[in-house]
Amino acid sequence: MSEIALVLNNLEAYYGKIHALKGISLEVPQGKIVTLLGSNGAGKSTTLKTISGLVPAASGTVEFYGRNITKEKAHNIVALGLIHVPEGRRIFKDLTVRENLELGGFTLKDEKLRRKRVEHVFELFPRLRERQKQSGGTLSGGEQQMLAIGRAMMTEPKVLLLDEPSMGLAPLIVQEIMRIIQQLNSEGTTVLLVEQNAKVALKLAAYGYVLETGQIVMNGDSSRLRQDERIVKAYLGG
Amino acid sequence: MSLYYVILQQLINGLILGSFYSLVALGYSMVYGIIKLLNFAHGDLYMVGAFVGFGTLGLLGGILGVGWLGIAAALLISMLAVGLLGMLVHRAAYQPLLNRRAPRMSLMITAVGVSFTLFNTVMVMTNGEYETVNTSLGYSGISLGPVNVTYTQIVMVVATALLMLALHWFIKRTMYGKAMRAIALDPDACRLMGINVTKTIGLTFFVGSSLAAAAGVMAGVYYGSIQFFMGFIIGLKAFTAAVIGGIGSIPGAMLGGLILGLLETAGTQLPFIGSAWKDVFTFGILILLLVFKPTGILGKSEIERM
Amino acid sequence: MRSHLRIPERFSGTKGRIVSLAVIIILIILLPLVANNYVKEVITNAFFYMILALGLNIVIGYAGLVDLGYAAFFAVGAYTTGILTKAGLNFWLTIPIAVIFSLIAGVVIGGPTLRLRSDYLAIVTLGFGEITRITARNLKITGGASGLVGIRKPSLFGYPLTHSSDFYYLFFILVVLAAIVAFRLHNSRLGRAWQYIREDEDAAAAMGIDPVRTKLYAYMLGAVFGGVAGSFFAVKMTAVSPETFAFTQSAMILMAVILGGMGKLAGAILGAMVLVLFPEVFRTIGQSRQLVFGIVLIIIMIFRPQGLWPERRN
Amino acid sequence: MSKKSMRLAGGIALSLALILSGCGAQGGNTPAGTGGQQPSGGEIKIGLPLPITGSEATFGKDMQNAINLAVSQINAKGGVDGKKIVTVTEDDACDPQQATAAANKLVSEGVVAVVGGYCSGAVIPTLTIYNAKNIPFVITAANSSKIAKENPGNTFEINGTLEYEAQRAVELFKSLGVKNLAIVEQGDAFSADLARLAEADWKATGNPVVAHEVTNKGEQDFSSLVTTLRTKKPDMVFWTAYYADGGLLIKQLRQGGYKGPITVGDGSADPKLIQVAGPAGEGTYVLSPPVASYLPAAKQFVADYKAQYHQSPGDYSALAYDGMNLMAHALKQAGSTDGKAIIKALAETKDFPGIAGKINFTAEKTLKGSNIIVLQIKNGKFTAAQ
Amino acid sequence: MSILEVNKLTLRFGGLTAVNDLSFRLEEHAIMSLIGPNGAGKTSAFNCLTGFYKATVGEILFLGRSIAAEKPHRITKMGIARTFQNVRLFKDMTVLENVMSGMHTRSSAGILAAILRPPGQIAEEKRIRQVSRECLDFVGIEDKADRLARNLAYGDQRRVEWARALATQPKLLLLDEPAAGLNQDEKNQLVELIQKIRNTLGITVLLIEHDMGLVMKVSEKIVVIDYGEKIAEGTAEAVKNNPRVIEAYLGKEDES
Repeated sequence: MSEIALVLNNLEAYYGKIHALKGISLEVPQGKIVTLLGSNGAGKSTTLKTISGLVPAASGTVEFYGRNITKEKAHNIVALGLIHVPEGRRIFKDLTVRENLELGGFTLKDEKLRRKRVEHVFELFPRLRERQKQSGGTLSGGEQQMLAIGRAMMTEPKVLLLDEPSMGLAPLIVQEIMRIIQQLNSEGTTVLLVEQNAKVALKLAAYGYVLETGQIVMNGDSSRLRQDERIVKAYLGG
Repeated sequence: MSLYYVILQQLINGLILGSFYSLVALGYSMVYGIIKLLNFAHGDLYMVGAFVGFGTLGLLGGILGVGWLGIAAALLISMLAVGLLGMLVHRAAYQPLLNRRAPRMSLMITAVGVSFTLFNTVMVMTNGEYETVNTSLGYSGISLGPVNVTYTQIVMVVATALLMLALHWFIKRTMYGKAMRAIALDPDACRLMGINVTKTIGLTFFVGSSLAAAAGVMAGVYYGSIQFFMGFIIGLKAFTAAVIGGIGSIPGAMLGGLILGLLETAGTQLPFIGSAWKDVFTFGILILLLVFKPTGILGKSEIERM
Repeated sequence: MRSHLRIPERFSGTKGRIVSLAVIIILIILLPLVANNYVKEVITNAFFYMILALGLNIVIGYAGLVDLGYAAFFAVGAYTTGILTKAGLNFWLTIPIAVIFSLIAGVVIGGPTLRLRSDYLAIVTLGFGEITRITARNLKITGGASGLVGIRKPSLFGYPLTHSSDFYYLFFILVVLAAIVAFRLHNSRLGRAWQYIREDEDAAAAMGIDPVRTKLYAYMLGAVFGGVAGSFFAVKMTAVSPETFAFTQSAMILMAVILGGMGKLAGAILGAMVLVLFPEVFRTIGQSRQLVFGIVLIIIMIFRPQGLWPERRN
Repeated sequence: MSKKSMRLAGGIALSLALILSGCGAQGGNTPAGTGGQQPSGGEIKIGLPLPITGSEATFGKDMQNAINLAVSQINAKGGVDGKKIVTVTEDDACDPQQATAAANKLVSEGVVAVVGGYCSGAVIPTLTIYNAKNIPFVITAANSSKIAKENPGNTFEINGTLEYEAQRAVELFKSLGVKNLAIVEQGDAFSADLARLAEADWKATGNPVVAHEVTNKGEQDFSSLVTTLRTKKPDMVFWTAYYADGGLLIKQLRQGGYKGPITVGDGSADPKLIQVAGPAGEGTYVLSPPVASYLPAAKQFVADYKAQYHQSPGDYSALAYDGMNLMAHALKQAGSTDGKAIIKALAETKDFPGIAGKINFTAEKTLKGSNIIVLQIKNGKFTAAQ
Repeated sequence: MSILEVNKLTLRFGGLTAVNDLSFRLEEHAIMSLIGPNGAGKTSAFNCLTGFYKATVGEILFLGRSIAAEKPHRITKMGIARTFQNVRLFKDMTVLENVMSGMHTRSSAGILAAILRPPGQIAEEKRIRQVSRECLDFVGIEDKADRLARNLAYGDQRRVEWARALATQPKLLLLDEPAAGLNQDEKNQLVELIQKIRNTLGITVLLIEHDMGLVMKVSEKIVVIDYGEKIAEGTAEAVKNNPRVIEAYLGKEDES
């Protein structure tokens, strides 16, 4: 029986003066991949930012394993085991690959453990080991995405929020990233995946929510959503 | 004096002056690096540091003496106190603006306000008086022909170098140092790593301000006289030094300080320039340097505007 | 729908603005009848800073360029007029010459440095400001460290300008002229080009706007405002000395612009007023007034980071 | 939008009201355009334009203290013709613009006379403001040669002019057998003037000035300057600026191996010079204004000052004290608070016994004769040089 | 005749070669696409064409004139307009003011005209506004002219950018990933718009795009680059079936 890792209850948020989230409710069961679809500006990224504490919630709640984290500061949420990999990867371009990973493990108090986890990430992504002394900015787009995910894995989070991991990547690389996400999930990480590329996302996820102008307009099992005519027309390219 | 000795002596002079500039420029550059703020109050923290050191020396002088032991204690206490003051300034004056994502110019003007406040507080408290720092340090030292270096000068330069090395280690090796560099690049991403950004910026202010305080105490001890506006000129010079080296760059600030010290020394000695025109000479070189290397010597080339 | 609603709204806004502006202008014109010399002096000083703030606002507010050495332009104007009137030239004839010299100064400072990033521009302008001051201090023609004294006050159509009220009105007229010129520049092809560059230089270049030339124009026009203000300053004070053009002076003018609200004409005027009036209002507290000023400055910035009257449209 | 403009209009009106009321209380009810107002309630109001903020604040406060001490003594003895003297200090911050505002403020507050003035640059633009209302001005410190040139007639300088000081310096150097002179100034009007005059006078004696250097105020490191000076091999280094930086220069000259004599100008004649310079200061010659502590006539003043303010009088305290007393004397002589009468009384001053020496004026209304004395630092103390 | 001719264009940053020996021709009135995997050097090539980067080696001829050494604003004036990959509007200005920026090179008022406002200047201002409104009308957002650019939906912001580029009255329009962030509906409209720009205004169009569907639909010619080098060139059909393209770009994508 599966526990619910993350619950959003009627979450509202403002982005500047724009009412970006108008009451979002969704659930992410433990061990699953759930995807959040929608066109640009629908509020997908804002949803993730509100969960991770970058954007304050105006009302509603975020519960993480039953604990209300709506008002927690971003850095405290990380320590609880909820990690957000932001859109555009946001790696530290002037820092080396290894330093990027170390910072991912900032909340770890034990230096040895941190070193061990870096090794673990290198096992996951051998290409990062080759480039550990290079600065992050010199990596290719795909490698940067790997680094971003690897950095998030440093604390071995219970839940991973991924924002557009396929953005700007060529199809071949997208496939590799998706394979990695699947692998992490199979090892036990729960994933909330935001994607533009609905085709890819629905293939990976068990369940999907569709967001339009700050509201959930549709949800269901991925297989069902993939068949839905409206989805096909709007997001899968009819 | 032969030309050789003059050059040697002037090199030493420039080095000592430059190491003070470096120490102050470091804090300037660190704060700039992390929140892109030209902290005009930095020179005033240097001044406050000198006064705290002076006060401590007065209080502890009776117990520890006014020799190296007393000075070391004054240095540490001043670094701690001014470090905390720097954190307070950050929390009270700058962080509210950062939270509101205020324009950088406003942040700069706030810094001018902080400078005014610190400067005038000390003026009112000291009634505008000059204070004389009395120590038991003498003028003995090493003489190479006409070239003189006192032990005090040697100790000052060594202490400065040690502080810089410690800072370098802190920035490069510790997690907080790495976090500081990361915040400079992308504060939001840092929040997502579990880094308490506000606290880390506060820590940067602590470190930067305590370095300024160290320089202030050393200047007080070395020169022997302090007053409430002593931070103004060094603030401008540190800013210049930080820019010469490439603002935001820690090694750049060190290098910039030394270069500035040497340039000023050279300007004083050179014919047709002399002390009257030495600042024109220094700024002239600075402008030329920036025209040809627009980001300073060790600066990163990135394009962005205020 | 929206535009229907907007027209009357706009109209009433404009009307309200005209009325309050008229009230202010009448107040200003009538004030010397009741005020003593001190009040006139302080307000004349505020007028003077308004002209400088309007000029610097072109550089900082409109074009988004940092300038920490604006006092240099002011110095060029003041010294040009000071030297030439002492050499016997009529004051009014020195103004065009001061304009030319300020333009040249604007080109000299702007030319080589406009490709620099803002923070570097900050130090370069600061450096130029200091170079100007030190040069004035060291040269014979500028009167050295003690500067020029005994500059004669001018006369206008045979009427000698000597009273406080004369300069009060003269500077008020200058403020009005400066405001009109600044307003027109802002709402013109060039004014828009400055805004485009300030917002996104690359995008502006892609639209065919020459960033370097456009920025240079901002420096040059800012310099002219400073230069003309300097000319009048010289004859009003009858003395010019290098310390008047120190960094603190540039910082004062910069504060006026930012305190008021960058890019906004009324903001620059308001900022200059606050900056001059504040220390005067607090004269009675003596040596602490600068301390209070510092604290108030911080508080204003915390609560109004965009300035007292920012440029913001909805 | 319109609300905003109304608010602005309101704001302007409010601030105008504030300054109007700030000074209007007294200034408002006096008839504009007349000189010496009749003070009500038996008070004579005297203005003190002094630097109370900024880097010269120390000097301003020393002068303010001394003047107020003089005033309290005068009032204790019954004031001037039964009227008490009250002082109003306005900050000029050593800045011409602030000084003009301060001067106008003093005028609008109805001061009868003005005593003070420290920075020449800040004093000069204010002379005509006082003169327009026939307000006499006794300048107790500023002594740039340009003041006399700009004097519209109401101004009296009781600090010896720099011409005298430069002459005195040259006499001293000649008596010490100096040949090569090095001069160091600080780039401000006062020290640059003294340096320029001394250089001209020295060259007129047929001897060379081997170096004329400039430092910046507040700059603490003079080591490169010292090295440069040493390469010029001077027999005497003459510092024309103030004590704080002067003390540092002396110290660093000695540290840098300069062994010749050093002379400092009157801006440095302060006990703090000895404190800052420490043992390095020994033997330094000091051209001093009649500083209270070394004036036999000023013993009582020094004691009173210390009792009142718990510190020693500053450089210009004695002159400021004299200035106030001179003004009180002139008020008595004039027998009224009419500006023209006071100016006339001041101009007729004859051998006024100040603690700093007798005061007489030249035709230019500057102090007649030099009151500069030469001191030397011996055993950590100023002593009269032989 | 060809409006644009790129000969052996190479661009290096330090050790990295972003564009390598790239050559192609673009015929007048054509619609052509430049495609390639991420990091293949497409945007770098674009930046060379528009003067933002200076080519290390090579020649760029626009209407027979070499423009490789020209500055961006000069190139715009000659008649090449561009858009940016991630929309770069003047966010705090109105939509109309944004588009008016495009008219900068087609107007001339200087400092004195700004201050004195002679009749010529007033007439010119009027013309600038009118043309800008026409451009907004052309892309279909005339009704949003007075709104602040930052308050527009993403799709509309894209349109403002196109209108702004059109206002420069170009002969050649370069679009950098115009479909990024658009939904399918908006993409379909984009295709129509691109065709309308070419057909009614006679402007040649060169685009960089990721969306293969769109590229195939709209382009008459496609140039494929990988690692800065051209690996294929031809019609949509030809490129689609080119084995090198399939390997480098399409991979085994269409298994679903």
